[in-house]
Amino acid sequence: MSQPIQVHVKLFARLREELGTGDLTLALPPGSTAADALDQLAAQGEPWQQLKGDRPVMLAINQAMAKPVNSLQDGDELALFPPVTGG
Amino acid sequence: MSQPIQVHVKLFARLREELGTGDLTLALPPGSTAADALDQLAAQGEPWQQLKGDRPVMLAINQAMAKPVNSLQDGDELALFPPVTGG
Amino acid sequence: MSWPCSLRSREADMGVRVQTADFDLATEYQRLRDESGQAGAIATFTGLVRDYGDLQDVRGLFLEHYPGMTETVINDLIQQAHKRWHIQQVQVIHRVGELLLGEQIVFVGVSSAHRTDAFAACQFIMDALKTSAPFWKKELTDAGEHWVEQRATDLIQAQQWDQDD
Amino acid sequence: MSWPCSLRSREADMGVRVQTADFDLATEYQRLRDESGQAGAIATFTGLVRDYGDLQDVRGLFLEHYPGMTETVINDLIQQAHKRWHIQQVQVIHRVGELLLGEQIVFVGVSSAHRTDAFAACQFIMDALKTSAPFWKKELTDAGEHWVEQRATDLIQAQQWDQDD
Repeated sequence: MSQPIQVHVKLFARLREELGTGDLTLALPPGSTAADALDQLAAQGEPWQQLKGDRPVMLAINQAMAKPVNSLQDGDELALFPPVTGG
Repeated sequence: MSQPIQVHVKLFARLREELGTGDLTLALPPGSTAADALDQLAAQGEPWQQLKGDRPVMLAINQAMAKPVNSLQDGDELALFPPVTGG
Repeated sequence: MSWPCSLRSREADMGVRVQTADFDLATEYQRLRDESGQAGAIATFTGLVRDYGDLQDVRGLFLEHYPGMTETVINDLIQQAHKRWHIQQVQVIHRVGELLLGEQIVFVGVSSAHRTDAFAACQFIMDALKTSAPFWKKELTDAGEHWVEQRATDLIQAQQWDQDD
Repeated sequence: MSWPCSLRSREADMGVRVQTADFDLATEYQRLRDESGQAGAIATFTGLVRDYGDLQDVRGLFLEHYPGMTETVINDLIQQAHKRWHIQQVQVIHRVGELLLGEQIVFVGVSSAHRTDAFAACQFIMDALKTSAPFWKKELTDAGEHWVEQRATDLIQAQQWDQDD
């Protein structure tokens, strides 16, 4: 079996506050998608389960907006955040 | 027969320059319209004939946009000018 | 184009200036900001003298207007904007006389709680001003002078406000 | 959302600033004027902190952003605007950190030969920024803090640009 990939997870705004961290590193099987990363995080129990809850979670991979089906590569930056409210 | 009415005519921009005046007073029969005023001015011959020519002439009566069919009262201010080009 | 004299003169003091002097965007913006209680949005438009392409080597413009009617027409546009959108303060400044290339000609500033209202009112006033306020531009070149003719695109731009919204 | 690094860094130097410091409209306007050769039109938008109505007694906001992605997204919006309209210079400034009621949050300024292009690009960038640039607002009150939720009207406003023009 091949080596797990490392993904750098960044959290912002309400998610950063409620999850108590803004940065973490996740080890995932090769070929994992953003949805797999969310599943693994949510499996840690409260408060992480909210990542699979009703409130929308936006995704960016390497600072470009992404969808749960998008796959992850070793070293990718995966950001999770609530819908934006700037301007 | 009733007294003629006095109308104060103002000319602007290209019309003011080409007609050589910016202000004049016109005596017209009671019940005259702006079109009648234009006819009387154009009847003076060149360069006044251009008021009935191809180039558009805009009208204002008492500083509100008007049409040739609008009637004039004694003491009215009738302004004649080319299409506006401000801003 | 008509309303009570008291309203007209109040608006004229607040919102419309026709002047030969230049204006300062920072001053106008700060006044809009100060006089708007809970504005969330300020949209401004500034028009500058450029070469309109009718003649070569334009060095500037001469702007003539119809004193009295100009202010009446612009105040009426501001009133229309207040009826159509939720806006707070409006300032319109239009310069007249001789202006060189690059100089400021016209300013429209609008404050509102909401950005869409500020943008729409600012653009409406500017579009309508170009086709209904009695200003006339003459291009000045070394070879002579030339009255600028009205552009069909300005008429189309102003007419769109009769159709949408 | 991707282009050659050389283009991206050039645009970042020119057109986008994310900062805690306040900005000066007059300075930004003058720069747009100076750097635009034959601009006939400069449209600006400034957003100010107001009470968004989610809570009572709001005294200000705290703005968080995603450094790096923010600049990339806004530069991309500026590139899109350059493709859709004939515009010259664009400046976008967005503040982050703690801002009190009435303070300036965001500035978008666009210069163009034509006013319709300046207005459209300015409004497009502002609408799109509100729904796609990674900024988050938290309302600050004496009773506590509260993250602002995205407004459906902002999404609708940004989507209109996909349909018209």
